[in-house]
Formats: sequence, structure tokens, C-alpha cells
Amino acid sequence: MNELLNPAVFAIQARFNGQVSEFRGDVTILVPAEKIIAAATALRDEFDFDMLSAETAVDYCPQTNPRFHMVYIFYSTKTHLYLTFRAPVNGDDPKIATMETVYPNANWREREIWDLMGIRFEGHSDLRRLLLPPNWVGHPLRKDYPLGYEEVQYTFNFDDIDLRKPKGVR
Amino acid sequence: MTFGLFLEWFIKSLVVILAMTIGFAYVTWFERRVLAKFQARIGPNRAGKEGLLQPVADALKLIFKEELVPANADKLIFILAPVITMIPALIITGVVPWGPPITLFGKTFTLSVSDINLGVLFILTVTSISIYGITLAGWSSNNKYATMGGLRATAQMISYELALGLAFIGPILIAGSMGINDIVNAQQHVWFVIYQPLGAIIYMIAAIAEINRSPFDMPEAEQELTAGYHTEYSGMKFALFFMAEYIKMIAICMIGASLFLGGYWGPGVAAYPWLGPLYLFIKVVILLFVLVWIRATLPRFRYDRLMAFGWKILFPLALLNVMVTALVITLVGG
Amino acid sequence: MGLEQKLGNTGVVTTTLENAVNWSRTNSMWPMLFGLACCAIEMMAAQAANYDMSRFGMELMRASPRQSDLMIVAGRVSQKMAPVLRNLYDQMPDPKWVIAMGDCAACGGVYNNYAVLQGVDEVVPVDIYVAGCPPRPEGLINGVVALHNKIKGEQFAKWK
Amino acid sequence: MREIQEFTLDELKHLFSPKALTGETMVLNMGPQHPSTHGVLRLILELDGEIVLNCVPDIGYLHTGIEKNMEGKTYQKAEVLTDRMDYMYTMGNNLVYCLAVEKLTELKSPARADAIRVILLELSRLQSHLLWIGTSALDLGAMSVFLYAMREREMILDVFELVSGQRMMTTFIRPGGLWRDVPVEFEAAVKKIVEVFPKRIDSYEALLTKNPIFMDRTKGIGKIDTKTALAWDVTGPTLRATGLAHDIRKANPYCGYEQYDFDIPTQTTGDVYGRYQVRVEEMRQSVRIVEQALNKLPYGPVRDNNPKFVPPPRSEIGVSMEALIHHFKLWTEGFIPPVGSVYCTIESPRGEMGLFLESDGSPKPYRAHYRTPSVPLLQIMPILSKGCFVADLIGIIGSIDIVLGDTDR
Repeated sequence: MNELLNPAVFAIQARFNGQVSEFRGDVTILVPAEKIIAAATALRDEFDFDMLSAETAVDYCPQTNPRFHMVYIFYSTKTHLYLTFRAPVNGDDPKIATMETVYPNANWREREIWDLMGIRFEGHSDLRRLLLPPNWVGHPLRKDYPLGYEEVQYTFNFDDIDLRKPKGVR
Repeated sequence: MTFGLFLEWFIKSLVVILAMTIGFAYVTWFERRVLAKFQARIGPNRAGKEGLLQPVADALKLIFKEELVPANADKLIFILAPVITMIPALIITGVVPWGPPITLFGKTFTLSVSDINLGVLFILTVTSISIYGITLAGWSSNNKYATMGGLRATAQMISYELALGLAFIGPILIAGSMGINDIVNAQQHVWFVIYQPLGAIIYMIAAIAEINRSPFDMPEAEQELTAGYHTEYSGMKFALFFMAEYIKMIAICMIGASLFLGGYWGPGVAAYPWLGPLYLFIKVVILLFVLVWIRATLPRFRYDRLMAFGWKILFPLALLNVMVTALVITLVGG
Repeated sequence: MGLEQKLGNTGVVTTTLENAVNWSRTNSMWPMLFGLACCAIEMMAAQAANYDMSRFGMELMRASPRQSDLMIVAGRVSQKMAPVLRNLYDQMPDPKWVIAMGDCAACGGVYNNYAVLQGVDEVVPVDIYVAGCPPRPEGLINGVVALHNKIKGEQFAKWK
Repeated sequence: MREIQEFTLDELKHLFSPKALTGETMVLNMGPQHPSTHGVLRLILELDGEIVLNCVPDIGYLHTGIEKNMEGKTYQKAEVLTDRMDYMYTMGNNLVYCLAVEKLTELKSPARADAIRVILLELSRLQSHLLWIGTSALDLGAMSVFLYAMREREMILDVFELVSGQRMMTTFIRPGGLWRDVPVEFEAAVKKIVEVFPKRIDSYEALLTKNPIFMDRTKGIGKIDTKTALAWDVTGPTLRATGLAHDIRKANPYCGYEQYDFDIPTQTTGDVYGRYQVRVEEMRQSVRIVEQALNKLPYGPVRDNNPKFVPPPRSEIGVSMEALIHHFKLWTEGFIPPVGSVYCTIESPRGEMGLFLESDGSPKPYRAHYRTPSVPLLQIMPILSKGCFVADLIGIIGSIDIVLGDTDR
């Protein structure tokens, strides 16, 4: 772990009950979901992490608690270091407070996560689907959502599959 | 009016209209080839030798293309608009002489459809009318882009009409006449571009803006308003707009050549009158080349800057030009 | 469609007219300025100096579907884009042609998933499929020439 | 038949002024098919005359489901999908994926592979910037620049074709190094580019930089300051045009960028013209980096020699049983990185491109998320375009250089 990260990591660990882990030099702190906004605010204001480089979620599907991990990756343009926060989110009613108030760019990133993962962000100013059409059903990046694979047609099963295909020109 | 006079007019009009429509076709070819040369490309060369049949192919294809009228368009105006744009474009050049008077069958013919003594005024009026077609086309299409294109055309026309009119005044003052024929004849020895360099430049800029050519092609700014006022037009109706634009290109080049570059005059015209149309043709081609060159080089103006340019720079300059010209003429005595 | 519907069949005149019209259509085919994804870049390359589709009279890319004859579907068509694409196709006046450029437009390509339409032929009728991911500009030009050959064989009687 | 699923104005009323609902201002739908939205971007504009009061970007018309698709493929196969994301910087997409996989599996790419990667990446950046200068000039109505830029771009694509057989979607950079060594003609071809390019860049500048109309169209348009840019996570030339010299190539070097001597161009204006100047200067710097990398191109292998992760050379398969087994295992089952997640970033022509890659100890990525630079750039469109003219909006879209494949994935 880079020494420049130490003060931030220790402070977050102590104040927000974080669990620190390190893998291949990437430092990850598991922060409880309800403290994530306070932790991010502290990180931004006290430790110069001025950018939210990425925000995403991981679905550990069959388990329900925590089914999702929200992943926040912060970057400091002063020290050029990355720091990752993870927040567990329950799968029964996935919701977490919005990061938009701390880092405004979380707006679209959270819309994307809502769209593809179905995690609701409380307090978000404009929680609409970002990538998919507005009336799409389901959240495709969840592990229990099928890929939507379409069978490949060979000569022996061409006609069978062709019958099932949607035909635009009707 | 005698039958002979009628026949003369008829033949002359026919010649002008044919020359203009064929000219239009080959201006498109000329532009596409020259532009391609500027841009390290080849340009159309498959239809006929060197792509010379390209305009024919375009025309034939457009004739056999489906004509659509949008459901919510104002049908009458929608159909009328291209016509309103097209006809003024065709008749502008009616007053421009394309050669010295010739004598045939013991009768002297002037080589212009009509040699009215207010030719310059006629040109100004007719060019203003053609803008109505564009505005109406934009309005009647019931399309927001088209409406914006139409409105831009109006605003642009208002800003440039004045400068254009003032640019005409220089040659008028020097020649002492508003007839184009007189103006051309006054340039038999010295072209007015020598006396009126500023006027010529103002005329060129204002005229390009008047016919909505790049860099002033705001009404149809492709990157901004998809296709501007003719977004909803297809087939021959679109072709008419296309035609009007290119015919206006020829027209302003002809007028510019007549007002500032000595019209049909050149060495040897007095002795061999048939050289007159040839010289005019060469001058028009050179001016057209300049138009294409400008299009290949310059980015597009912004709509509000264009108007600011028209009102704040061109208009005062044109006024100054007129005043200085008038002063010099008064002092020198014509 | 246009004028030829009213003409009817007049034997040798029709044949000559057919030839002339088909010739004009092949030589003046204005594509719609319509790019979706990666293939659109190759389509631009085909327009540019080294390949120069303008030789075929195709450099007048029309931004408005109303004035275009050819829709080059260059790239993957997502489920969100598919209705828009169909809408654009409907706005084009007859006669109109469609080239499905690239594997994604032809059959979904490598993206066999929820988001991508498995071939643009599910929403619009396609005349020519050009394979490749993305096809080289030469490939696209080959597709265009193939379309020209197809058009040259068209007859009034068979036009709908 | 599918229907276009529209938002109603009521749904978007928190984004527009109340005047839009009464019809006092005009709501204009720009795109997804529009000549200057660089793909299938859709902007819903609220206009007062020609002045943009509000701009709501709507993306997703190119949503391809790449992240979902990658979860179903082995690590080698998933890389092929990444090419088509930011289709103007395909090498970079591959690279960030390879860097992430290398970080997961602790592979090391050899020095020669790194140098060739740098050359190819800078050429990629150059071709991306070329297309940008072409299209953004075309948006402002200067059409010749576009065709000149495309002409030069062909030279670079020829090099890509030379090394990989593909013009755009090369998948040439692989985890652990490169697909194979470059052919002997490579150096001569790159040398030619290095010689020719500075003059060509001068010629674009001659057409644009001092052109009064161009300056008029770009100066003071679409301004943004460093603080806002950072808050909205804007990176790349757009950030550098505001005055902050932030470049991942310097800040967190990868592929041995620390060995090369280059400057980070910055401007303080933060407007369209500033972005233009930064990018043009970046093109010159790219040429400089390519020249240096070419001059000290080391010899040696181009792939890590770890048979568990990197396929053996073709020649060995015929003579070595082990090589055959490894090859078979790699292409059927794939390799298995340890459990964990990594985050890797590179500097794409548009900004910071990152990949969050999580492995669950299976041969397929458990979760791959691309942090793409175009998303924040589009997200600040409402800020950049507030109060500008429609014509300026076109210039702004051109200047931030978005790639829709990059935003929608």
C-alpha cells in the first residue's frame, strides 16, 4: 500500500467502521452502506480525493445479503492515487443513498446502475433509465437476467428458428 | 408590340432559360469536380466521360423519385414554395447583356432579354422575392428545423440586402445610369473593379450571403439544421431548390462580372462581337471557381455573427464607399 | 412511385426508359448521412480521399431522409435504435435501397445478446449485405457496385 | 412492430423550464439521426429562438450489452468484444483490458511488447485526433480539413493492417504482450509517418488556427473551469484545456510511458478553441513519442513466457506435447486468475479510460465495468451549452470529441 494513502485509509477505517483489504496494490475499504456518503464526503474534503473516477455495482446473485456491492473508485489529482470503497447492498430491496450530492458526476453513473442493475438511489434528482428504452422490463446486468441469446441458425434448424423470429416488416 | 419583337423576346428568353438550366447542371458538375480536386479526391467520373453525364443522371433520378408531401404540411404553399424560389432565380439574368449589340437581317439586336433602364433595381427586387420561397418552404413544411432555416434565411436577407444595394451604387454613379447595359458599356476601357475595389468585395460578400452559399449557408446548414428549409422536400421539388441555388450562383457571377469586371468587354470585342459572350463566360467561370474555392476553405459563420457582420461592418463600409465615390465624382466631375 | 407508373407498358419505349432510369439511379445514388457505430467510420473512409465514393456520384450525402435513395446501416442496431431506424426508412421516398454494412447490421455480429437487434433485416428489407467487422471501404464499394448491378436488372412491371 | 418509446415532456419537466410546457419556448429533438451528433446521440433542446436554454442528452441508442456479454466469455474471448466499444481507440480498449488481466494474473509484458504497444497506442491517438479534427471542422462547415485528415488517417490504418491484418478492430494487444511480433516493414512505415506528420499537422493549422471565422466560432464558446470539470469527472483534453496538466500517462504511467520525454499541453481558456489547441499540440507530442519509441525499440520476445496464461508460439505446438496441452487448455477452458478485483486506467484521446475487472476464480470475468471518458463529457453538455446558440452547440459536441460506442457500451 502506498504510504500516501495511509492517513485516508486509517481515518476511514476508524471513523466509519471500514474493513481494509488489498489486492494487487488496489486498496479497497468495505464501508457500511448507510455511512458511505459521510465517508465519501470526508474523503473528498479532508484527503483531496477530488474525482469519483468510477462507480459501479457487482451482483453476487444467489446470495441475498449482501447481494450487491456498490463499488466507488476515487481518484486524487494531487497524489495520483486510487482508492476503492465498497458498500454492501441487500438484494431484497436494493437501495442506497445517492452519491450525487458529493460528486455530481455520479448522476449518470447511478442512472446507469439503476438501469442495468436495478439498485435504487435515494435522493437522486433524475432517476430514469439511461441506456435502455424507458419501458424496458428488468435489469440486464443482474446475474439472473438472461443474456438474451438468440439461437444460431444452421441449415437443419433454420426453419424452426425462423418461425420464432420477430419480423419487423409485417 | 409587333410579332417580330415578340418573337425576338421569346427566342432570347428561351436562350436564357436553356443556358441557365444547362448551366445549372454543369455548375453542379463543375463544383463537385473542383471541390474534389481541392480535397485530394477524384469526383464523379463514372456517368459518361469524366462524369459529364452526372447532372443528367441526377436529373433523371430525381424525376423518377417519389414526391412526398408531409401529412401536416400546408400543401398549397408547400408545393408553391419551390416555384417561388425558382422563377426569380431564372429571371434575374434577364437584364444582363451577354454581348454587344449585333446586326442581323438589317436589324440591331441587343443581347439581353430586356434592356430596361432600371436594370439594377430590377435585380435587387427580384433577388428579394426569391427569399420568400425559402421562408415559405421552411414554414409550410411543419418541421422545426425547416422553420428555423426559413427564419434564418429572412434574417440573413434583411442584413445583406442593404449592403448589396449600396455596393451597386458605385457602378451606377460612375456610369451615370441604372441600366446594366450602360454600366457594361462604361467599362469598355477600364473595369469598375479598379475604381471600386471595396465595392466589388462588398458586392461579392453580400451576394454570397444573399444566395445562401457557404460560408453563409445558414438556412440549410447541414450540420446544424439537418437540411434546413428543404428538410421535408423530396424529388423534383427538392431539385427545384437545388436548381435555384445554383442558378443564383451563375446569376450573381454574371451580375458581378457585368458590374465590376467589364461584362462582355475584353480585347477584340469591338472588332469581333462574338467574343463578347465568350469573355463573359470565362469571367463567370472564374467567379464560380472563386465561390467553390471559398466553400472548400472557410468554415461557416455563426448566425448572429453573420448579422453583426452585415450590419456593423459591411453596411458602414458600403456607405463609406458610396460617399467617397460620390465625393470623388463631384470633385473630378464625372 | 414517380412518373413511370402512369406510363404503362409501351414495349420498346419502356425498355429504353427502364434502362435510362436504372442507369440514372445507379449513377446518382445519394446515401443518407446515417452512421451508427464502428462501420460508420469506415463509411466515412470510403467517402474520403483514398477510396472516394464520389466517383459513383455518391458524395452528396443527404442529411434528410427525404432526399436520399440509399440507407447504409453502418453498425450495430440496438433495440432502442431499431424503431428509429424503421421510422427513418419509412420517411425515405421510393425507390429506396438498404445496405446492411458489417456483421452487426447483417446478423448481430459478435453481440448475440439482449441489447442488439440480430440483423437489421428484422426491421427493414435489406438489398445487400456487406460482410466484415467492419468491412473495408473496398468492401462497401463492392457492395454498392453489387447493388448497382441489381438495380440495372429492375423492370417497371415488377416495381411495387 | 416496435414503437419508439418516447419520454413525455411531463416526465422531463424537472429538467426544462415551465415555459417549455406552455409552448412559450420550443422543444427541439436533435438526433438520434443528425449529421453532427457524431453517431446516435440524441439531444432534447429547449430553445428560445436560437438560444439553447436547456439541453437534455439522451443516450443508449448504441447500447450493445458488452459488459454483460463479457461475463459469458473466457478472458481471451472477452477481449474481442472490447474493440468495438470506443471504436476510435480500439487499441486502447484492448490495452486497458490487457493491463487489468495482467494485473489480476501478475503477467509481465516484455520490453519490446511495451515499446510496440506505445507506438501503436500513440498512432491510435493520432488517428482518433485526426478524425476529431476532421469531423469537428466539418461541423463548423470547413469541409476540406475532414478529407485531408481522413487521407492521413489511412496511413496509420495501413500500419495497423500491416501488423494485425485488420484496419480497426485489431485485438493485437493481448494479455501478456502482443499477438505476435511486428513484421519487418513496420519500422519503415512508422518512420514515414513520423516524417510526414508534422507537416500535415501544420497544414491543418494553416486552414483553421488563425482563421478568423474559426476563431470567432470557437473562442469563448462552451467554457468550463477546472473545479467544475473535476467535480463532473471530466478528463482528457477537455480538462487540460482548463489549465490542469493531468494526464494518466504521466500521473500513473503504464507501458513504460515514464521513459519517454513528452509534454502535456494545456490551455487556460477551457473553451472550444482551447480544446482545439490542446488536441493539435497533443498530436505533435504523439508523433514525438512514436519517434522516441521507434528509436529505442528493443529486441526480444513480445509475450510473457507463462504457459498457464499465455498461449505458446505456433511453432512449438507441432514439436512439444506440453505446448499442445497448454494451447488446448487455454483455448477450451481458458485461464483462471485468482479471486479479486482490480481497476486499471489509461489515457484515451478523450480522457481517462478505466476498467474495473472482478474475478471469482473462474475462467470468465465475473464483472467487467468500463469507466469511459465520454460519459462525463456528455453529462456536462447541459453546463457547456447553456445560453449558447444552436450553431455553437454543434461546435461544442465536436470539441468534446465523444464516441457514442464509448458512452453506451
